[in-house]
Amino acid sequence: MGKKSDIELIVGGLRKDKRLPEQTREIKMKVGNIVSANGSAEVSFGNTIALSSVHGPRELFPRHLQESQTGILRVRYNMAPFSVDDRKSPGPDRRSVEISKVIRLALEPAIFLDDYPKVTVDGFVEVIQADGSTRVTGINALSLALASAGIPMKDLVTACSVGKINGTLIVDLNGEEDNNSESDVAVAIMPTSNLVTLLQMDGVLTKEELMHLLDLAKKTCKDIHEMQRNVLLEKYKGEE
Amino acid sequence: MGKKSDIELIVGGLRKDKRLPEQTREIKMKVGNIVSANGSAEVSFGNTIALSSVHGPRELFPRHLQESQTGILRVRYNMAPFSVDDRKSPGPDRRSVEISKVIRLALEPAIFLDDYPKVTVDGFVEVIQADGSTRVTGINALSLALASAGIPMKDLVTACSVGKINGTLIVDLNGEEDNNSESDVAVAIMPTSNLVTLLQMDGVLTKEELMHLLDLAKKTCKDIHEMQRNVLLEKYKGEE
Amino acid sequence: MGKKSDIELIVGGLRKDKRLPEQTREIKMKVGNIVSANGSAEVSFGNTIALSSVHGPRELFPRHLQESQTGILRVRYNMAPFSVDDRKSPGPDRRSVEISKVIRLALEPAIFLDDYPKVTVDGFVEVIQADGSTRVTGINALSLALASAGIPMKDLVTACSVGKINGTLIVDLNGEEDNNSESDVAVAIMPTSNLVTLLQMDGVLTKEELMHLLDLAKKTCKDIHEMQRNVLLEKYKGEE
Amino acid sequence: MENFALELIQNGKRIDKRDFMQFRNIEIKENVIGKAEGSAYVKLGNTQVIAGIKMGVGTPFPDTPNQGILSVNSEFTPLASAEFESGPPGENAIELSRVVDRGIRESKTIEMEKLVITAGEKVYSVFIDIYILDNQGNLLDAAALAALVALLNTRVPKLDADGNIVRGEYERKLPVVHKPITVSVCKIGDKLFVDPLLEEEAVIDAKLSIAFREDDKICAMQKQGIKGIEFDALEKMVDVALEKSKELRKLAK
Amino acid sequence: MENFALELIQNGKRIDKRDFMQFRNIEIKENVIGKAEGSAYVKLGNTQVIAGIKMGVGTPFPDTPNQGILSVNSEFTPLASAEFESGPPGENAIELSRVVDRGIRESKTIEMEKLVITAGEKVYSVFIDIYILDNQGNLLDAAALAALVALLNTRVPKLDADGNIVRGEYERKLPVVHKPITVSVCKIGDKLFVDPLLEEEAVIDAKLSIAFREDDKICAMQKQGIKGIEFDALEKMVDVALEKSKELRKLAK
Amino acid sequence: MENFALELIQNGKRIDKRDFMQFRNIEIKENVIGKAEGSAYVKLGNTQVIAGIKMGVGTPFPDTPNQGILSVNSEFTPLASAEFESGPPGENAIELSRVVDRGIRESKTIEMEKLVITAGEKVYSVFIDIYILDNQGNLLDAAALAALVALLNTRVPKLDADGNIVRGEYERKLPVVHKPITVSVCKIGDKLFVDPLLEEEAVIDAKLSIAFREDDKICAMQKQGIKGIEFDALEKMVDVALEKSKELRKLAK
Repeated sequence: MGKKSDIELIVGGLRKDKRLPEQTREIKMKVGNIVSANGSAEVSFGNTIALSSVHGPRELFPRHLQESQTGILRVRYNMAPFSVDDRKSPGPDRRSVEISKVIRLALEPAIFLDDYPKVTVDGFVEVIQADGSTRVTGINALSLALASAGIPMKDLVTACSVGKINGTLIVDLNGEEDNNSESDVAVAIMPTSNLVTLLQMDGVLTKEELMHLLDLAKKTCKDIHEMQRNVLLEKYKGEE
Repeated sequence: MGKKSDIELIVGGLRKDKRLPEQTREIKMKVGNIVSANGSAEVSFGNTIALSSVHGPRELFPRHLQESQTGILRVRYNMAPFSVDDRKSPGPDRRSVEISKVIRLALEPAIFLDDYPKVTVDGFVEVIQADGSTRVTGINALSLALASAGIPMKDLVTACSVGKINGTLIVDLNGEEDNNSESDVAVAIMPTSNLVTLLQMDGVLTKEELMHLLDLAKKTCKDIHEMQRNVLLEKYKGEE
Repeated sequence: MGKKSDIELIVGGLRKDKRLPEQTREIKMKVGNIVSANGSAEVSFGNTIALSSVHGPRELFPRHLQESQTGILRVRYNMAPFSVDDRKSPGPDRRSVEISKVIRLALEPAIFLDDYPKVTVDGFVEVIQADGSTRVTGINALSLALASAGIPMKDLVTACSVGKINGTLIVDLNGEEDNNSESDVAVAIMPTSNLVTLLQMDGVLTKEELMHLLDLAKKTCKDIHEMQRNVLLEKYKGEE
Repeated sequence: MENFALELIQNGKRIDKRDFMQFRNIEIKENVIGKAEGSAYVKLGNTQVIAGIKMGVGTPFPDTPNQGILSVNSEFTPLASAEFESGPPGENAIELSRVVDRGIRESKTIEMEKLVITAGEKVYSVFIDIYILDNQGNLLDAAALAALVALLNTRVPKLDADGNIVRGEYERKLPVVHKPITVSVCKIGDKLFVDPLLEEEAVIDAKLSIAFREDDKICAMQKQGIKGIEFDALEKMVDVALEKSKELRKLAK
Repeated sequence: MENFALELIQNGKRIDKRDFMQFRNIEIKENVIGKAEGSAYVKLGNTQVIAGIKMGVGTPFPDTPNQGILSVNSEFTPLASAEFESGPPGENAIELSRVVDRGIRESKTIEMEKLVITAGEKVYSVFIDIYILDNQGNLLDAAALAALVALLNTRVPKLDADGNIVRGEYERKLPVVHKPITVSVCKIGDKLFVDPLLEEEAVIDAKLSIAFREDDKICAMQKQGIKGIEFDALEKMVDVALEKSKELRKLAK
Repeated sequence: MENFALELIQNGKRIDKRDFMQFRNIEIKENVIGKAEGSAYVKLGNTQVIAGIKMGVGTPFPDTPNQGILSVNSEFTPLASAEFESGPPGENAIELSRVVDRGIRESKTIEMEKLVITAGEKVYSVFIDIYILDNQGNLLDAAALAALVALLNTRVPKLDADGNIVRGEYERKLPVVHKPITVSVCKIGDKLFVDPLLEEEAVIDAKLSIAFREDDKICAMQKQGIKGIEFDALEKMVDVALEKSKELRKLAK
């Protein structure tokens, strides 16, 4: 971030991929794409593609990790070796461990597993192509996968990235923008209850800029939430 | 394989170590060589030396891996650091993980552990000198070790390698032949019931060549089986 | 050791840090410095600083490691990345695994856990600055931490290093002396019962030199033991 | 379900009514990963696999100074099955990688000599990563097919003046000169069949996977399963695999 | 104890009688590790942390040939808590490292351009190791403060003619040009408070950690905790953190 | 069996009727591994050990630019005992390696200065791998003996024009100038004895392992066991070890 903020990312009011500052890339959503899982989804924001599946509720081993009063959520976020320019060697790194944790924390407030003591719900996010905003794409996918698995949820979780490039506040950073941003912020929201469940910020911002960005994130998430609802409704319709 | 198949490996009908195409190297077998184990054996094919021992049947931990109806076989194949030209750093690699699996599959059909629920039989193969055909040497050794441990067996398992060098079909590849072969094939057989329990092939062969090689393997295994029986008989005689 | 024993480490009867051959560096001791632990201590010998804490007695997992008749002691010795000249990458290495074992063996004879079946007492030693004699500093610290945790002990354990530099027998080697010594010896003693519970020696010594060094170690440990007792007494006084 | 699968097979039938010699429907998408130098998605029934090819620049192995480097890796992602766990590849993932690797390497599918940049010093490396997305049986055949299709659409990236890869620019196609196809033939008693479902895999006696080149030469074999195979049956299994390989090869353009 | 902490907070009180906006007593010792190029010990109530800085010489990353290397690592040593286990860093230790890292890196605290020895070839590396000695709550604020104080007293070691580090000799101070301070604001219901005790951390709804530079610009944020935060509350939390950051910064000379 | 061993020792006897100061029968075979530069098989009673020496070419450590590299590793193969598990070396295997290493390194057994190819740049490395094949007690004495015998028959491989090792061709013997012998003396109450059986090791109070050079100088010591040792007993144990070391050294030609 900010390494080369002298790069021209906005020309004539448009971003290099012709988007307006507050415009997301094309968003696609699918659910039920993995039949071996209890729930699954695929979400793409432009060239960023995240697959998600959920296994469980299922018994947790080893037993001494079980919680007697509630089920637990476990999350793994991972990037495919071919998802980036230079092949990423397989296996978790520090970045993916942190992101796995914050994705879990982003989803936990929305699900309730009190009726499932001693079990685990395992959520997996695989980024098969990475062009910025992978964690928020993954959260949108995992939220759909949890819902399609029938996990009890108070609300969906909807996420997007916002940030600042060339002094302009923008929505949905792609890879090049992320690498050259003055700041990027990842936000997840429970859209019905209007609660923020993920908030991570990098770079340098004034408080006013931050507040404006949170507003942009809120608005953007409303639209994404609408898409999530529609894709779930379609699925249930299809099942009737 | 096939990297330098222009190397002359057969001259005047003889291989570089003076063997005929269908001739094995000198084979030596010993059982009971490791007193700390329930069963053990040492088998060498020329300069390839494999030691094997069996611990068990013994209780399997952690318990959630136990099978309630049957005992299980676990196998580890490993090469000593000094067994090869350039020191091999200790620990499993992808090759040894695969070979451990195929050795286990080669032996499983011959043993029955139905009377041993919840237990494991652990078989170990250590190659202390490697000059080609290490996995089949290891299978012959582990088969003897299992028998000498008193594990119930329907049949012994007998193994050898066959292959093609300089256009000629041969038996029992040594290291140099293996590295320069057009194809090599590892075969394990239950000699009494005439069932193939290991079959792995590398390189390029016609179907006819493959069938001819399987025939050679069958014949060769008959001879090796005879030696296995004799070494076991001698051991039991010695124990009377 | 002995690599550059031509380096002048003793001039005019004094070591480079102005000590006499049989003199230790300044020793400091503290107990109860870590409130989150059941017992804790900090011990420094000159620039060598070891922190120690004890958690337990506590239940041992996984359960199949529990001893039904007695509690067990587990020890981890570790060096901080910034404790040495060139940053040490975190995590155990072969040296720390061996030292963890010998520290455990040095303490085990002094504690009795027969009244604590199935539990573990976990002792941790963290060297935050290393200037020679880290393992004996750690033993002194862990001994205090165990005592302050209320673990039943027959005796304290007291430790020091002795060795030979430039032909002279010395006490309490610092880092430079250790690196250039002809021999170094680590000794731990149960001072009341006069039993040696740690004895490791490196370098080249005659038997007579060894016996002399053991004598020096015994005397030195008497003094250190006195300090250990005092710091514990003070702590108990403070608690009344 | 598994006992049901077994009973059906013994009676000459299959859960999904397929013929014993019939593959499930195969859907192939090429170039699904724009970031990769080559890629393919294969859906075989409900089994889903992606193969992605990344190319890099590296030092050749000392014993093959005049060849590029090939590496095959597979990830049984926990997406794909409740049985797959996070962590380093298990024995099944390693075995699959190695059998796919042998099918490509031994068949001399890629002209590795044409991947040399400076002999003995600098060569292209080809990483084939096989990503299992959904496991509903017969992973190996799907994976080998995905790898081949991905290789066929792989482009060699350009190098800049310093010899570093310029991402997104390509100088030529990867030199692929053979089309090895792997077919796994399953056996229960005296019944032989191809393209097993997950439920069928659970009850097979044995499986023989065979890779054939387009000249009908065998270039890799691997036996799996809990029982031995009669010598007679082996030949039949090879024949079946050869026949089916011709059919599948038509899909790899 | 935890329920007690919760009840108290809900009634506007705390276990140790502090005001909601009050930090525990802070003790700072500088240069506690002579072997390190910089170091600081921070005691925040009973929470104890050491930050040690080691400098080395390395190769710059290809995409930043004109910058030194920064690496932040933290060890939740098992000394510090019965909950901390031996072994590689867990997710909490990794998260803490990465948040501290971002606070320093994104704020451009260190002039990384001034750590180049030979552009594109050789640069200084700065390793910040955060060692948790006793965990009684609010590790992140203590760790970030220790890291900053340690950086402020870090000296750049001399190089010999061969470009190797001469231990114990220094040529200048590390070029540190900003003073980022991290403050974590906790939330239970509509109550906000700072510097949580361990018992309080166990019952919070959410925590928002914010790093501010001395120009009051935000340079890192991380939300934690089991519940979501209302948008209104976010702004209040930012305000609280900003105010407290000014207070803490006075301690980092 | 273990209680039986203990009772016998206390009554001045041993399971296998040996004298307290008597080693079991020792069988040594040299050059058992043709692929290795040196090797030895030692059978001490039923304890079996192989030491294999591989030589390589490497970069010297910065602090010893004019010396070759020595590395000792031991594998407690699961062949050898139901107690030994697969996986990285445990603490006992690591301790054994390190005690053998010190016995060889500190005694200056190998003239490491004669293993330099180009000072500061290229040296020979000597890898000693100790392979435990059957554990029936007293591994350390057997391992140290096998390592010494293997070193004594080790040949330094030739280098080709490029400085790479030519396998199977040798230029000279490894320069071995001392013969350190390790003897472990066991203690139960006031009884001292050597060469413990596995059953005896399970009941000893303490064990002191001492390495002596042929000039009777001590070059390594390691105390093991669950109890402390009286100062008086220490001296007796050293005397016993010295005497037995002379006897064992005759076997290492």
